Order: sequence, then structure tokens, then C-alpha cells
Amino acid sequence: MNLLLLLIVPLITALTILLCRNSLQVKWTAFAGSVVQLVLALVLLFVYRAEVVAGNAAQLFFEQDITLIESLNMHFHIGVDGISISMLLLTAMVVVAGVLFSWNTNKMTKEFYFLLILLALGAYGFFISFNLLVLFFFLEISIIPKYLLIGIWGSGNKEYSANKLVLMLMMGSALIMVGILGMYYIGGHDVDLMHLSNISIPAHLQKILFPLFFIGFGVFTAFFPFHTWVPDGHSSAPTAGSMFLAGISMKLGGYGCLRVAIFLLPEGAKEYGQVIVILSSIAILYGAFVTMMQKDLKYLNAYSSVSHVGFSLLALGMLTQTAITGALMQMISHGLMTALFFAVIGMIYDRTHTRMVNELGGLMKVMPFITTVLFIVGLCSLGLPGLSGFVAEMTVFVGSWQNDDVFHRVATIAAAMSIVVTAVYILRAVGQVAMGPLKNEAYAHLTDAKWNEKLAAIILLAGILSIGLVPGWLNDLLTPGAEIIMNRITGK
Amino acid sequence: MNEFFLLMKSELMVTAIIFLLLFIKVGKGMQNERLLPLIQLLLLLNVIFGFFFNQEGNAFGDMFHSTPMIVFEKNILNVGVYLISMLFSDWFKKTAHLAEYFLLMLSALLGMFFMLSSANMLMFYLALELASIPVAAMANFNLTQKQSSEAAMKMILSAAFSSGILLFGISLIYGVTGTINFEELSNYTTLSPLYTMAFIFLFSAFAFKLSVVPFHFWTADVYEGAPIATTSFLSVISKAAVAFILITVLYKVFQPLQNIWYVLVLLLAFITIVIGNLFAMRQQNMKRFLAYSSIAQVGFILVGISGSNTTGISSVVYFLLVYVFSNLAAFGVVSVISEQVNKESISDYKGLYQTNPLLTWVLALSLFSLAGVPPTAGFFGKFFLLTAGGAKASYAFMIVVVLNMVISLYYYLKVVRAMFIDQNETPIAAIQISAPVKLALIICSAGILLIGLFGWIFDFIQSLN
Amino acid sequence: MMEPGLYHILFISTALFFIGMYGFFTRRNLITMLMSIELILNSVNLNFIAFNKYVWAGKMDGLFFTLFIIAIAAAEAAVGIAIIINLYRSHQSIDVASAEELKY
Amino acid sequence: MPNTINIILVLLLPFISFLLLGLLGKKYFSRTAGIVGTLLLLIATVLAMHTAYEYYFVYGKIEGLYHSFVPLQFQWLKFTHSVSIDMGLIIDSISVMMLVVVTFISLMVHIYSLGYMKGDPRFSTYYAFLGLFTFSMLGLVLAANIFQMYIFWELVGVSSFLLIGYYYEKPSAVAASKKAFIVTRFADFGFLIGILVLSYYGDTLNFATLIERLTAPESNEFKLAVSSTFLGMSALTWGALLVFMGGAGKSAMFPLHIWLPDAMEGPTPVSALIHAATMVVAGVYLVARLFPVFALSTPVVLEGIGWVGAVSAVIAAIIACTQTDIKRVLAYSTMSQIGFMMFAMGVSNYGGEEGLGYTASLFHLFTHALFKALLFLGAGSVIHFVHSNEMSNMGGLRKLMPITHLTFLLACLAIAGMPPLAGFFSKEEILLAAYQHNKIVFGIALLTSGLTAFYMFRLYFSIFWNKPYEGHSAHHGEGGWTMMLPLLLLAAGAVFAGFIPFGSYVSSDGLILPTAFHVTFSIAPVLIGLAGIFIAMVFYKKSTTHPNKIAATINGVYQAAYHKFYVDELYLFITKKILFNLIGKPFAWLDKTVIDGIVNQTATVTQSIAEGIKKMQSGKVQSYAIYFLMGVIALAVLFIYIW
Repeated sequence: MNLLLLLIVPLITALTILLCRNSLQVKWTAFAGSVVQLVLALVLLFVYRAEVVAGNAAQLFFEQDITLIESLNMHFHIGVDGISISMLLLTAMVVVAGVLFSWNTNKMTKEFYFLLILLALGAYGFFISFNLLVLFFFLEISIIPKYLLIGIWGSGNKEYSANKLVLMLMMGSALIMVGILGMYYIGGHDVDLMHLSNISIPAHLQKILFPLFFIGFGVFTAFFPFHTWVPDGHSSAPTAGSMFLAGISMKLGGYGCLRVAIFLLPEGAKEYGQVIVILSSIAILYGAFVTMMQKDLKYLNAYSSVSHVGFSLLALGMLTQTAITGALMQMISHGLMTALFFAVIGMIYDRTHTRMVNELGGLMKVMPFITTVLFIVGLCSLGLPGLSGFVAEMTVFVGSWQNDDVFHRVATIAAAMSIVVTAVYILRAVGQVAMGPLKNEAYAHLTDAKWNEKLAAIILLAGILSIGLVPGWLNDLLTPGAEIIMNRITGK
Repeated sequence: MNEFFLLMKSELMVTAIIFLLLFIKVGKGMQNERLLPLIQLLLLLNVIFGFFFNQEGNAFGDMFHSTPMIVFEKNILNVGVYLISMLFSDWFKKTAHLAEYFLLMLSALLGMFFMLSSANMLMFYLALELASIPVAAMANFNLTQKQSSEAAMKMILSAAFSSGILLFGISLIYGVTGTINFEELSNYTTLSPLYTMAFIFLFSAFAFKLSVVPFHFWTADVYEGAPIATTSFLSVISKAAVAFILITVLYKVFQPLQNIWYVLVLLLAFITIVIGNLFAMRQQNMKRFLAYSSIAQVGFILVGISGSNTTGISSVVYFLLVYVFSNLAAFGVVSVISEQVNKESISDYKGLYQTNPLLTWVLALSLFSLAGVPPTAGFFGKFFLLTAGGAKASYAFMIVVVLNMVISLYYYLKVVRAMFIDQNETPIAAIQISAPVKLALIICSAGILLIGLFGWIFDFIQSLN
Repeated sequence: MMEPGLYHILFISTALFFIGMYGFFTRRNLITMLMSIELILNSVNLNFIAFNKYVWAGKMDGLFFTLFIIAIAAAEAAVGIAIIINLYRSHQSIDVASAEELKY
Repeated sequence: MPNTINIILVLLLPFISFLLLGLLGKKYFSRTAGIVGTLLLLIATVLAMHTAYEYYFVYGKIEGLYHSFVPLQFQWLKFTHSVSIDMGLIIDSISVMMLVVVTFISLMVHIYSLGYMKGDPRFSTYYAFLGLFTFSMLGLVLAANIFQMYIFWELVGVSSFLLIGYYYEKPSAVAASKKAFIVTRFADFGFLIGILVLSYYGDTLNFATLIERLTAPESNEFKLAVSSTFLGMSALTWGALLVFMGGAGKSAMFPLHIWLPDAMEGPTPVSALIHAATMVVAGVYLVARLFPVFALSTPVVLEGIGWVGAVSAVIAAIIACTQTDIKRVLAYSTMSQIGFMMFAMGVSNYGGEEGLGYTASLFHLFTHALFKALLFLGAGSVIHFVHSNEMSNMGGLRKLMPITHLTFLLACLAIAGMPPLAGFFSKEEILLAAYQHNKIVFGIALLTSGLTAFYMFRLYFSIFWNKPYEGHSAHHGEGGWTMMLPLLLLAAGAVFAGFIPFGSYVSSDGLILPTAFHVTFSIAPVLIGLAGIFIAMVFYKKSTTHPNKIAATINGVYQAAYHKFYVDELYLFITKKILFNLIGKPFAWLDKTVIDGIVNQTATVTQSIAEGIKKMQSGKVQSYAIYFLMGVIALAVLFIYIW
């Protein structure tokens, strides 16, 4: 299967959108494009499975290597392994859902969907590219659309949030850029990931480069204490924007942390592993407690994202294979879950025009579907078995427990403690919003979800459940990649 | 004989056009409406011709020499001038002395060509003056505006001052080495304090022309006061020319002093980027804003130069190629707006997207390109500069430089935000864009978008040296 | 009476250079500033001549350079004065302090 | 060999009913949901009975030893090469016994609810939730893998959350459901860590292997687990302790019991199902499941379990004497009875005669399920009749609802341990075990059983005797046969279950445990019980002022007991004051001001620097030239002299 399709489809979609006449055409084009992309991703998954079953033990599948710049030895090197496929699936699902959820956008529709698709394009490119320059290129492509999405279609203190978000992300990518330049000269004028993963980088350089990469990508994935863009950005963004931010762009960071920082610089990872563990277990508890104090649903979900993403970073810091698998699972699960959560918040906001927990109540009566989804998402985020959150978190815990020293154990326990706090804030929020007597008689005649919202919610729920009920497939998908990374860490 | 002509073809072309214009001028003259298209046509021919019959070699007793790279650089300048002639048609149409203006501009261009080809201090000095004095006159071209003449005054005085410094340096060099020929100078390897001092005098003159901090102060004032056509000519064409020749001077002539000038360049690059950004942050006038931002850009060029390898050369050339398109596009939009509704302040741009989507997109693109955000070519330009610089510079330095990219993004976004996000009940009315301007803007945007994606362009430049 | 040597001349030229600088920094009148620049250029001329005569007698580059400098200086002065005249038209003064509205 | 299909069906039928009613209920089963659910569960019950019969009488016992079978096991999630979650079904004496209990009680509740919940707007949803709960409970019982058990453990928690919060428009119900979920969640956190510890050292998650490895003193896993210590306790001890924490949470053991009384906000049948018969004994079941580990490897923890049980038993009994909400009384009595089971476990040993406590505990679990469910359903009828939970609104109901009265009386006698009812046998065995093992616990137990008799009859008399009933008289009798039938069936159970020779089916080591019956020993408890009943009769048969007098005389104790010894207040203090005000608020502040502040400061600082240096651009061309010269000189100096 030709991976370029994954880039061409969004590109064509975006350009077609620019040619569309009215907003309806735009919406359908975007929808069609994203669905095609989702289908592609699924096809990719099955082709990959077929290959694996056929006994193809290659590290990368469907590789392509197009020379961009001879003299600087820059290659457009793309390929996929299980990890990137899972990420692509996540992205495709979130994109479809996002397109559907923003169906009733009527302000500058064309630009809106154009930017959405552009953002998606960046993500797709990022996940399949195995050359640092290309990777970085796609990473940065997806930044400016975020700025405009928040700035133009956002709400609340949007200019501030947009500025903060884009500047912090740019700060991160600046560090990454320096790291790439360093790699360029260390790797003998070649920044191909596979090439770099085969050379041995001197330890003292790894100690310099690792923080650059890890913090750089960490900023994208709300690595404590570089997380402050998350609450503001998410809360100001339009629904689809928040979904993309939480569901896709935070994953870019996590993926980068693993694929670039840890994979290429294992020595550095060992050096700073403990720091990461400390910071992220702080982030988990701290995020949970801060979440507990939030009144605004979007802020609540944003902070809980900080806490949840903390799990995957913690797992990355643990440097055991199970933990790494768990980290990836957590990323995917969190992506689906948070995207859906933001979607639900968006739906509620569209109807009640408030996101304040204490102004909502008893919505179960008027919008059963939405509140049910809200329930499921809430349960997923507090890690209920049968939903993706549980699988991911448990894998993380078991994986973290594998290294048997008190330090890591304590960190794990601290992290695990958050499942209680999570239960507290989720139940408070959900209970307040859905249960109890109807808060405001004006809500009495509100409508339940429309077809597009239902469809989108179902797509995401399908993802959540398919991971939660039969986690095996995801596990098989992620394990080989994690194993390769692990081998590089253990130096096998 | 033939190859002698071909060797100097660019210069001869420009000279020919100059004479043509002179004849037209001294003849019965011509209406701007008819003259301008003619000029644009001639310049277009000039651009096209520039790409054929390239010849390399020396002339005038090694005072003049030409290589493929130099020819390419000249072509970049040609393109730039052609774009200028298109972009500012509105203003050209209105101005009283169109022919003179182009006479001045083209003679400045001629000076730059000779400067690029010069292989001798004397030649270089003459070319430099030829390239700078007419610009001072061009800066004064809004004859009735106070600001314009103030700008011109500042320009000519500081230029003269800097050439005084330059000459003093050259004289000392002559005193130390007894030669003013680049070739011989590059073989002179014995370092002496006097020689170093001479070099620094010389270098600071370059820094002045490149508007490197702390020799940059004239820039902003002149840019703001001068007509936009002049400003863009200054900030794009002459800057590019000086950068090109600076590379030759540093890499070839002062090869022996490399250890010194490396540190010098790095130091100035650092100061320039930081100060340039800090000044650009609070600008409200678009022209002034672009002036300072271009100062910061120069800092990045210096980073590329500090690489002191072939990548350094080609990355700078590549960046300037991109820079021509990006910056000219920006100035083009600014001039269109200030010509039509005569507003130049960022706050006037609020809600521009509602009324003028095309202009807004072009301006946004160019700003992103200047900020170095993908997928624009500026991203690659910056990236290559840093790649070149990274060959020797330390991580700390690189981090500082790259973080400054973030600051620069901040103020570029200020404009973007004003145009796209900010609400404004009375935005600038929809503007009628004349055909040549539109064409030029489209060319620029295409350049911004495509140059980056065509990797072979960089390879081509690389292959030139 | 002794023949003045290279260093005397260099001393003079350097002095001239800095006098020119000083003039440029302190004078309020644009014309005077232009003249002080001429001083600078002339100091350079002196340098060239001196070097040519005392150090590199064989190489005439210095001499030629001087000639060209004189020529260019004239051109520069011409443009400069033109601009100053224009400035006078608009500002009704050739005081440098009168043209300071472009700042910050 | 066990019939796998049957067992799978037993597990899945309730789940099917959940899916069916949950997804399509609103549309298609709004009326018939109850019937559908009940029928499905009926099948499940029959199958469960059949399985039990086959296990106990056909294949289970091989030369006198009850084996445990794992008819089905498949890998669900692989953590490492050795540690993985293998979903499986375990069939052994206790799981089969639990199968019967759960399905039977659940069936009773299903039937009862047909009448009790008639006309409820969310009828189908209610049955869907019941189905979900039954499924989770059965899954918990059948779990062959400790992590699988944890999974269903959580599911049980959430379905109980849903059922308690069934009346979601009542704020008190919402609060109660949240409280229940969060408190048990906190316990589960311990459970989880315990699992991590045990699974790490046992290097497996399957019960069989885990127990085998962690009880064999010569196995490497055991050595490692014992040798590696943390805070002075061996990893194994920690593991066992934390696992028990989970059990204590679900079984509402002191001090994690606070959720149980509030949980009575749910519909009464739900309380009967979840908070009397099934879910709350999950903790006991967990201990029983891992009993070899507790008994052989960590006797310390087992000792602790015993004490926790005893304390809970007596405290709950004391509190129960003071409550006036009949369901709360029952809730506390449940807690107290589970305390009995727990300390029975605690005073037991592994194998042979020493294992009496184990058998007794599970026996009591069995009987208690029957009569406690009966009590709750009876109370349900009463509430259904009176429309109130308060004793003060009741009295003199014996004429109005005879069947309820009769069955309720039987249940009270049973729980009070009066011969020859079920409670008598099981409790007597427990006391015997306690007597043999630990005299203090025995004393406590004796006292508690006295108290039990007292408060149960306090309840009984004040409902059915005391003052004549002055509510509007019987408008709809005792509800239809659907509500009577379960009462009668359960009553039958409460009467006859005691005669089952339990020891010959369930014992710690799988061998038959002959349960002798000592008349001499059981005199004391019976007498104490009678005493309790008598006191209750004196106080509450007629409405007298004695109780208030007594209460006044021992006011302090009474108040303390009435306010449940202020445990709730303590928790409230911890959560509200400490978690929210001392941790949450400061963190939120920290995030807004410090961390976010730093980010914003960087921006403002740069801005101010920019403002600061703008004076350099003075507009004076001469000053520019001066800067120029300065620059040149500075560079010259730098590079000539310093560099």
C-alpha cells in the first residue's frame, strides 16, 4: 500500500474545500475526505496484519524513500510500524468525529474546515515520516492552524490562549530543531531515524540532546511543568479544535518523546528517566487535584488531560517494555476519550450555552443520549474495565511495577492513587451535570443529539470499546515497536 | 571579445536599459502609463536574458571576475528589481519623475553587479558607492514629504560616514599589505593588530550596509521615511547584494582571519537577532515593523555565514532568494494599502480579512515565511541557515537563536491576529488591485510556497560553488 | 630641518580623521557635517599617499585610490547637498536637530 | 467434567438481559422488561442449580477431595511473557456455592421487583441494571484470575453505583451513590496495588498458580516475596494486606463501612440484592478465594482480618440499636453479620478441624444471604405500604400485612440465632470456631449476637406491634403475589437451610469437614439471644418511655452511637477540609499564579526590555554615528587586546 495516499487524500480534500461554493459543499467534502482517510487507515491496519501474519518481520512496512535534497542528504523517508498505524487510526477517527461535531459551524466555514484538514494533514505526515526534518516539518505545519482555529472560532479569552499555545508549542519545536541540528552533525549529515537508530551516539552528547527532544516534544504533550497552554488552549478552542488538540496534537508530542527522544537516545533516557518519573507522577496527582477544583467543564477536562497524559509520560520514564506499550495505549485511549469528552461538552454547551458545572443539572431527563455518552466517557477516564482507559492504565501500572526498586514503586503507587481522585472529580462533574433535579426550567425543552453528533459519538465510542473489550489487537499492534525500542534501550 | 561581452552581460544589459531610459528622458519623454509597461518589459527581458549565455572568467586586470554563483546572485537581484517594478506600479504611475527613479534604481543595481563581480578593493569601493548614493536620492523621492527628505538626509550622511570608515580600513590594509587585490590579500597570512583593526573597520562598513546591530540605527528611520519602493529596494536588493559580497570577502579575502571573524560574526549575529526582535516587538507602523524584522533576519543570515563552508554560502543565497519573495510580497501589500487608503499602522489592519482576503493571505504567507513557519519556503531557508551555522556553533548559542525565532513569530502573529482575528466595525474597504500588482503578488506567493518544496533548488545552488 | 617621515603624516591623517569624526558628531549644521565627512575622506587620502610614498613605492594603487576617492567624494557631496537643499525646502532649516521626527 | 456451556450461559444470560433491555428496552420492552429479565434469570438460576448439583454430586469430588476446575480460559491481555490477564471460569466448591446464592437471590429480587417497581418510568432501565449487576457479580465469583476478579470487582462497583443512584433526581440518592463508589474505589486502589505486588512476586495472575507458588515455602517466588521487605513488612504481607483492603471496602468493614448505610437510598429490592446478599460478601469471598495464602503465608494478616471483623461486628451492632430508619438498621445488621463472617475467617486455619472457621464463615454467608434478603424484602413491603422508612410512622402492622409479618418474624429469629432456624447453625459454628481459637473474639461475638437479637426485635416490635397503625389503612394490601412469593421462598430457605451439612460441601482444604453439633456449647448463645429478645419485647412491644429513659441515662454513648460514632464526620473532615482546602485549593492557586505566572512573566519582561531600549533610537543621526564609532572601537579593542 502506498503511504503517500495518506498525505494526498487530505491535501486534495483541503484544496477541494477551497474550491467549494457554499458551506454545505465544504462540509460534505471535508466529511467525505476524512471518511476516505479513515477507510485508508483501516485498510492499512488490515494489510499490515496480513503482512505480519504472512511472517513479514520487517521493522518498517511500506517504506518509501524520496530524495529531497541531495547535497544535505535530506530524504522524504516514510513508512509505518504498528505504533504509527495505531496513531494514524486514532487521528483518522478523531478527524471524522471533529468534522461531524462542527457541522453547525457557519462562520467562515471554508477556512475552518480547510484549517482542520491542514492540521490533520500535519498529523498524518508526522506519524508516517521517519526522517527528522520531515517529521519536524509536519509537526510545525500543524501549529499555525491551531492558532487560527482558536483565534477565529474560539471563545472566551481566545487571543491570549491562542498566543500562549502557539508560542509555547513553538518554544518546544525550537528545542527540537536544535536537537535535529545536533543530530545532523552527529549522524554524519543524515537525520534519518533508522540511520540514527543504528549508530551509537556518545553518551555525553545524548545527555545534551535528550532534554532538548524530550522537553521539546513534552511541551506538545503537556509535560509538567510545561502544561499551562493546555487549560487555556483547550477551553478557548472551538469544539473540534479542542478535540484535535487533545486527541491529536498532544499525541504528536508523546509519539515524538518515544520515537525520537527515547528511541534514538537511550543513554539520555536512562540518565533522565528518574526526573521524568518524578515530574510526571507529580503531574498526575497535581493535575488530578487541580481538576477537582475546576468549575468549567472544559477546564476540568483539560486538567484531567494533564493528569492522564502524565500516565503515558510516567510509563515512558519507567523504560520497561510493558510500560512503553502502556504509554502508547494510554495515548490512544486518552485521545479517543478526551476527544469524545470535549465533544460532549461542546454538545452541552451548544444547547445550554454554559460550561459551568454548577449551572447545569439533571440533563439526563432532557438529553439521555448525550448524558449517557458523558457517563461512559467519564467512566472511561476513571478507568472502568471494559473501556479503553482501564486497559491502558493497568498496562502502565503493571509495566511500571516491573522495575523493582522503591523509587519507581512509590512513584507508581502515587500515580495509582490518582484513580481515586479521578473518581472523585469525574463523579462530581457527571453527577452534577446529568443527575439531580433539572437545574433550569429553560433546559426542559432542549433537544438531544442530532444525527451527525450521534454518528461521531458512536465512531469514537466504537474505538473506546474495541480497545476496552478486546485489547489484544492493540497490544499485538504496539508490542513489536515497543520491543524494538526496548532492545535499543537495553542495548541488545 | 565575444566572451568579454558575455562575461559582463548583466552589467551591459542594465547599462543598455539605463541609456535607453536616458534617451527617452532627454527625448520628448513619455507618459507614465506607457513608460512603466515598457520598463517592466525591459526588466523582464533582462531577467530572462540573465539565465542564458553564462560565462565565467576575469577582466580588467583581475578587477572584475564572474562565476556561475555570482551570475545566479545577479539573477536574483534582477528578479527582485523586476518584481519591484511590478509591485509598486500604483506609486510609479503617480510619481512625477518615473524615468529618473528607474535611472537611479538601475544604476544602483549596476553598482551592485559590479560589487558582486569586483575582485579588487578599488573596484569594490567604486561599486559600493555607486550602489548606495543613488539610493539616497531614491529615498528622497517623495519630494514634498518632510519624512522623505529627512530619511534621505540620514541615509546619505550615515552612508558617507560609513564609507569614510570603510576607506580608512582599506587604507590601513593597503598600508599593511601593499595590495588591494583580493587574490593577493587572501594569500597574506601574517596577522598583525593593525591588520585586524583594518579588517574591523572594513567589516563594520559591511555591517552598516547590512544594518547589523549596532550599526543599524539609520535603517528604521530611512525605511519609514522613504517611499515604499525605495524601502523595499533597500531592504531586499541592496541587503542581498551586500550579503553576497560579504560572503566572498570573508570566505576568500580574509580567510586567514577566519578565527577572528567567526567569533565576530557570531557575536554580531546574536546581538542583531536579539535587539532586532526587541525593537520589532513594539512597532506599530508596518514599514518600520518590517524594517526591524529585516534586521532580525540579517542576524540569521550572519548565523548562516558563520558556518564558513559551502553550505554556508548556498544557504545564505537560498535564504536570500526566499527572502526576496517574502519581503517583497509583504512590502507590496503594505504599499498597495498605503497607496489606496494611506494607512500604515498595524491597528488599521484589523479585520482586513473580511474585506480583502487575497491581500490578507499574501501578507500572512509572507509573514509566515519570514517567521520561518512551514510549509513556506522561509522555514527551509531558516533551517538551512541554522544547519550551516550549527556546523561550528555551540548548542547554547543555537538554542538562543532558535528561541528568538519564537519571539519573532510572536510579533509576526500580531499582524496576522490583527488581520484575521481582531474585530473591527470599520475595516479597510475592499481594495481594487491593478493587474501587474496582482500578478507580482501571485508570483511572490508562488515563490514562497513552491521554492521550499522543490528541494533541487538548493542542490542547484549548492552545485554552483 | 628634517624631512617629515611616515609617522608624522600618519599622525596628521589620524588626527584629521578624528577631527572629522568630532565635527560630524557635534556640528548642528548639515553642510558642516558634510564638510567634516570630507575631512575624514581626506585623512584617508593622506594615508594612501603616505603609504604609497613611504612603504609601497612600487605599487601605485594608493595613488589611484586617492584620485577615485576625490571623485566619489565630489559626487557624494553633490547628492548630499541636493538632499540638504530639499530638506531645507520642507523644513525651512538645515539644522540637523530640525529633522528628528522619525524615531523609536 | 463441568459443562462449560451451562456455566457460560449462567454468566452471559444476565448480560444479555442487560444489553437487550439497556439498548432496546425503552422502545420495545417498556412494559415487559421485567418479564424478560426474570425469565432470562430464571434460566440462569436453573442452570446454576444444575451446575451445583453436578459439581457436588457428580464430578466435583474425586476420592473424597473437591477439586477445582478451569473449564475455560483464554488470554485477554498480555502484559509480559509470563504475566497476563487470562479470562477464565473457575469451578470449585465456593464458586459453585456462590453461583447458587447469587442467581437465586437475584431471581427473588427480579420477581419481587415486578410488583415493587411496577409503573416506574424507567422500568426497563432498572432491569437492565439488575442484569448488569448480576452479570458482574457472577463474573467476580467465577474469576479464575485475580485481575479478572478485579475487573468484575470494578464492574460490580459501577453497577451498584447505578442502582443506588437509580432515583437520580433525588440529590440524596446521587450523593449516596457517589459516596459508595468513591469509598469502594479507595479500597480498590489498595486491592490494585496488592495485585501488583502479588502478581510481581508470584509472576502470574492466575489464582491457582499464584496460590501454589506463594504458599510453597521452597519456591523461589515465595523466598523472594518474603525476603524483600518494605517498611519492615515483607512484600507478601503487604500484598495480602492490600488485597484485603479491597475486600474490606466492598464488605463495608470498619472503617470503610460508611458508604453502606447511605446506600440504602437505592430501591429496596436493590438493597436486598446488593447490600445484603451478594456484593457486600464479595470481600469474604475474596478472602476465601485467597485463603491458603492468608492462612499459610501471612497469618499476621489473617489475625488482622479477624480483629477487623470482630470490631466491625460489635460497632455495627451497637449503632444498629440506635437507628430509627428501618433500612439503616438492616444495613448495620448486615455490616455486623459480615463482621461475623470475617472474623470467622480470621479465627480459622488451613485444613482439617482447624478449618472450621472457614466453613462456618461461608455457611453463614449462605444462610445470611437468605434471611437478610428476606428481611430487606419484608422491609420493602412495609415501606411500600407505609411510604416511609421511619419506625415512628409504623407500628401495629401485623394485622394489616400478615404474610410479611410472619416471614419477617422468621427472619428475625433466624438472624438472632434461634434454633432450629438457619442462622442458629451457622452462627453456632462461628462461635465454636472463635471459642477454639481466640477467647476475646469469642466474647465479643457473644455480646454481638445478644445485641443482634435485641435490635432485630426492636425493629420487629416497633414495626408490627408497638402503637396501633394510624396511617390511612390498607389501600393495596401487601402487594401482589409477585411480592409475596419471594418472601415465602426465602422464608423457607431461612428455616431449612440450616440443616444442610455444609462442611461436607465447603471446606478450606476441599476435604469433608464433619460439623458436629454441640448442644452444651450452644446453650449460652441461645440464652443470650433470648435475653436480647426479651429486653426488646419489654421496651418496644407496647410503646413505652423506657427506651428514652435509657437513652437519657447513657446519653453520651447513645449520642455517639446514634451519630455512628462520628466516622462520617471524620471522613467529611478529611475530604472537605484536607483534600479540598489543604491540597486542591493550593494546587489550583499554584497553577494559576506560579507556573502560569512564570510563563506570562517571560512575556511581560521581554516587553518591558523592549520598551526600555527604545530610547537608543533617538532619531538623531549624529548619535547613530556615535553608536557606530563606539561599535567599531569596541570590536577593535575586543579583538585586538582581549581575543
